[in-house]
Amino acid sequence: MIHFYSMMADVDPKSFWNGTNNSPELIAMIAITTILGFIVLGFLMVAPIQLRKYVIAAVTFLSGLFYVAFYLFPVPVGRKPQDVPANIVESVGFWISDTQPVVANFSNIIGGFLLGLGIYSQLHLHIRRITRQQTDWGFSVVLIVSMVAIVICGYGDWIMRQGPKGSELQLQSKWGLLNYGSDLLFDGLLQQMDAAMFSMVAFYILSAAYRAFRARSLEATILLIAALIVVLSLMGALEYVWNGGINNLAQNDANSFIQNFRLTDIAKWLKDTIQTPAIRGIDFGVGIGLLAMGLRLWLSLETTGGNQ
Amino acid sequence: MADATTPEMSLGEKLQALPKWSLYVVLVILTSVPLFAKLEVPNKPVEASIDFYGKIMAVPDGSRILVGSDWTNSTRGESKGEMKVLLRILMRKNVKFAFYCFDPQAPQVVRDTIREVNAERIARQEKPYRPFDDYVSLGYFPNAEGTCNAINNNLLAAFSGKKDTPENSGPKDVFESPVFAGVKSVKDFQLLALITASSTNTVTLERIKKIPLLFMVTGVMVPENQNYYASNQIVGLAGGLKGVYDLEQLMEHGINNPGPEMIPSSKWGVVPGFKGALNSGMGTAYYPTLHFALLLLIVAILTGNVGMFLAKKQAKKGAA
Amino acid sequence: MDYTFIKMTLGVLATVGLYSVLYRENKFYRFWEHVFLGLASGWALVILWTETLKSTWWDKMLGATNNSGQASVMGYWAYAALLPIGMMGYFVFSKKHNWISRIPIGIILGMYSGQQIQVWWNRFGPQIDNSIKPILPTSTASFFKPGTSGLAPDAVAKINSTVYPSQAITNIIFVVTLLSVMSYFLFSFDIKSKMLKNTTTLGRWLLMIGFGAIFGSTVMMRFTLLIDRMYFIWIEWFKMLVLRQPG
Amino acid sequence: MGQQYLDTGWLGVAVTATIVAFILFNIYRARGGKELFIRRIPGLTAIDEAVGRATEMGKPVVMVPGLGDGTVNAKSLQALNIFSYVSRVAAKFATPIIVCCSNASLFALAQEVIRDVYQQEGVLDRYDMDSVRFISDRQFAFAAGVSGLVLRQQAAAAFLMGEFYAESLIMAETANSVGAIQVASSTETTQTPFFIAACDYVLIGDEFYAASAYLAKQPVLVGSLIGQDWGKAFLGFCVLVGTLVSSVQLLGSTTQEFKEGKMNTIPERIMKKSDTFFSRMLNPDPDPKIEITREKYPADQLPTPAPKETIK
Repeated sequence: MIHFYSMMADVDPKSFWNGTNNSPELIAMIAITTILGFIVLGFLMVAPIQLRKYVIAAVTFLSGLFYVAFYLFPVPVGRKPQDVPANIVESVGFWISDTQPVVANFSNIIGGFLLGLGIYSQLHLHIRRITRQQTDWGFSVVLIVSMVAIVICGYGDWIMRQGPKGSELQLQSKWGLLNYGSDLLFDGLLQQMDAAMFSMVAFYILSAAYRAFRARSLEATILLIAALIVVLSLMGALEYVWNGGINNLAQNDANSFIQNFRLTDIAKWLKDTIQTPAIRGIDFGVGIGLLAMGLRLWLSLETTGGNQ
Repeated sequence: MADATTPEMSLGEKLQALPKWSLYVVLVILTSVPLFAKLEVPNKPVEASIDFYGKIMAVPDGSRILVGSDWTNSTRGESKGEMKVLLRILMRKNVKFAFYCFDPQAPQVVRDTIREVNAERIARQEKPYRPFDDYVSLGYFPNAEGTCNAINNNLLAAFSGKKDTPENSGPKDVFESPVFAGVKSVKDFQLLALITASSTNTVTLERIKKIPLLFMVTGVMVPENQNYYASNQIVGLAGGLKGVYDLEQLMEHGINNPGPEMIPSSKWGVVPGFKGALNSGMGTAYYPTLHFALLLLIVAILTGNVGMFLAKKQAKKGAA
Repeated sequence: MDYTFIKMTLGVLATVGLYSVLYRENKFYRFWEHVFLGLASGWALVILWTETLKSTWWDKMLGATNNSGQASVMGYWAYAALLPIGMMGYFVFSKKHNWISRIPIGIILGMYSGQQIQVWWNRFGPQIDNSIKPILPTSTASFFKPGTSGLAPDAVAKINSTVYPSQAITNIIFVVTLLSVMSYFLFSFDIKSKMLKNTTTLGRWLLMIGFGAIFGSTVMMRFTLLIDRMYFIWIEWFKMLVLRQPG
Repeated sequence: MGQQYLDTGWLGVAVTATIVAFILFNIYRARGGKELFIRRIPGLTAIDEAVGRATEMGKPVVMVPGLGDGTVNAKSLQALNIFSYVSRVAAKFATPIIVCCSNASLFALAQEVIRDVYQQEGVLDRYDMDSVRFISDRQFAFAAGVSGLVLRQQAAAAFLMGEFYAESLIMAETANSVGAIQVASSTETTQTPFFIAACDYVLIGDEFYAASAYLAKQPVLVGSLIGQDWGKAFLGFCVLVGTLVSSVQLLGSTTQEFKEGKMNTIPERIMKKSDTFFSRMLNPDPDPKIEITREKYPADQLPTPAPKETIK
């Protein structure tokens, strides 16, 4: 099918930045990049103190600059597959839009590499608790055991699914111990606990509402009434009765003005006329706050940690 | 902690100091018992749901849409109902779809839901939706921001290298699937329907600008998305259990469809429903029970306030 | 005892275990809490490779070949640089070189902040557009918008495109709400002027209405999830598995 | 002209640029040593009060910088700024602190920031590496872990600040049940009502961003805050003017219609919102038929196509 061919061509035209799978030049480039990376790391370790600030600032600025350019730089109009850029401006435009998908995952990949830090902190805490027999050290054992168990089962299961017999594993009858293990730990426990924890919020909402939703001040009263109206409007049955009553008042005249007082319409009016602009008002503020924060970070204007 | 009630408390103070656990017990009972009874409650779909139904029905039969799925078992109660409604409509209209996820668990959950809906169809002698041919799983994308940018900017690059497994065969490149036949950019999809339980809703509408967006969100996200719906950043919105129930009713009765239970809308012409098809789902199952829970909440709030006023009266008396 | 039964029963036990904290913190809860934390971290380690690094780093770096072994996706060597960058994070525990850990963080934050500037208008532009509403009635034929049921489409269209006094008032309330709420979040203006003081107070009240409405619609979701849990315990597990009855 | 300018028009860029300019200009002013006024934010005094209380009771202060989206972001960073102030106070009085992190990158940063604080206070010996903890990067495991911690440690004060979602109420109610003072703030509007219901002090909306400016009194932060105010005022002004202008315009009628990049003359009709000046500015409608022909890459630079039989 021809679309497949042209499509693949759209995805990556051969360029300086890429190489064919398993091709020697690609592997060479990868090796070189990695080594260079570690050499740079080595240099950083001996970098003079006064330089540090600038290194961090520069790195931050450059990584931010990409998306700013992605936003500001004119995207070439009506680009078609396999087009060659007509001029320097266009080639930059092409480069940016071709590179964005590559850059897209950087922060998550780096974040991924950092996960080890978190796990280390957890293990450090709990292993010390066990070795020193501190209170609840038994539970620390539980934590570590379940962590190890799911790691083994999870990877075991994944490797089997990647293997030649992978597609068979869609049938439970073909499962082995590891498959059962990973299904039990993830699907049977982890997922269920997620749902359980989330559903507990319902209890907390009830107690919080009972404890705190008192008509103490004018503000509180306003909050209370608005909440009640919306809650009522969510109860289809009650809504039906109310609207029915209104309808009788209006002698079933769908165009009567009284119809505006159906519970649905009151709630809708509240939503569209007060709630929406109120939230929008907050969002404008938060949005600009975020923009400013982003700007300060990007230009390294503030010292994180509010040093004094 | 105002849990312990002491005998010498006045009625007002007692009403304000009901032990938490008693409230909890009542809540559990009220959310469990009604589930065993089959109840029907009347309902009037909100405008946002009607628009959602109208838009999704307006998608030409046999064409294709993009589906973003970003929910897991933790919001099963609402999101799964939404997903099922969407799937039922798409499958009945024979609309092909490709789905991507921003949560590592989401792809599996979607597949399970599709399996369920397929089972329904087989039970009713309808053709099931086949993986890879009728729908494609693009899998999980760790970085919502970057991926949304990429989808809008260069869809093929965003999805390149993704593989999906057809029935009885090894994994294949998703671009080999009929769903992607002739696809060049995101514009080749009729619209994007996003079922989300997280902040990916803003991430998506901030970045994907080239096709219309339909959102299916959880109850907590309704007010926020009401805002986007009002400003036409999204063209349809199904919010929470109410949204699910609305859509299930719309599937039954359609819009402006003459009949005893016609659902009127000045925005839309006559949009047919799927009378006789299996339209009732989780919305129909849970919505009645929700009433009891909400009722308890209201009672609890009122009790607290009544208690407060009684106590105030008492205090005044004491002062006098 | 089949596998499904064990699996579901464990799920129920875990649920009850976590719920038990509602009464008071206890050993049963503590047990499940630690299982939960252990599984969560373990799972994070699993998907770190299977769902994140493999597909978004390793495969992209090496490129991919389709079934027939032909190149179908090009590999991008630049990805290789990310490994050393990631490693820099681990200097955080070093007394001497901990500053190096700021570099990967700097990259993450840099990209994040760049995007803030990129998406700001996409998000707020349309909202500004929508906040501009007609506050002068274009017709005074009737105070309220007439009902449209049973009218010809063009008549409906005409009514919908006209601004009646009632709508004008609604729109004024909308704009006033928006502006007064925004004024509440002005921090650098000294609230001495009576005018500003009043608008900010008004803004706060209107905020409360907004929050009330949010509370209302959130309650729906939270209760739904509880209902779903109860459905899992009572219908899916107790009724269908223990009593072996049809749902 | 670039596609992006056809899509969003120059206006988007202009407005963003204006606000950016406002912020930078004020930062510049503030750095110039100009004393700039910012209003007292109610609820901030609570911070010192809460820490003081914890010190008396000798119980820990728990700080949660929100959930974040897998990696560290501006919101959690903002929270860290506030927390570094809190831990500064705590460090002075040797009050135990616990910072619960929901992702590893944030953990790395928090670890460093908090240690810096102790170092600057000259009490590095008081700093315990385990006082900054990675709990879990899974929302509800995180919630379970934090509540368990709060309950067992009987925290005297809890600071919940940053990006909170459904877990907000779990933590708030738990902390409330052990009688901890709570200062909370969520960048998620939808969670604010629950904090209002369950916590002692709440920072609403971008009071959260203002907070660190007020606490740290860094010229940069103060200046930026004022720049943001200008930005907000500017937006408000645009909405106001826009409303008035289009309302007046809508009273009239038009004989012109702007469509797909061209102005067409049409029979006179009443104005629609889409005809108004502001709506036209905000909704550029580029000509979709713009075509540019460029030369193509030679085929040999393209990856070899897969043989047909492998493609179904």
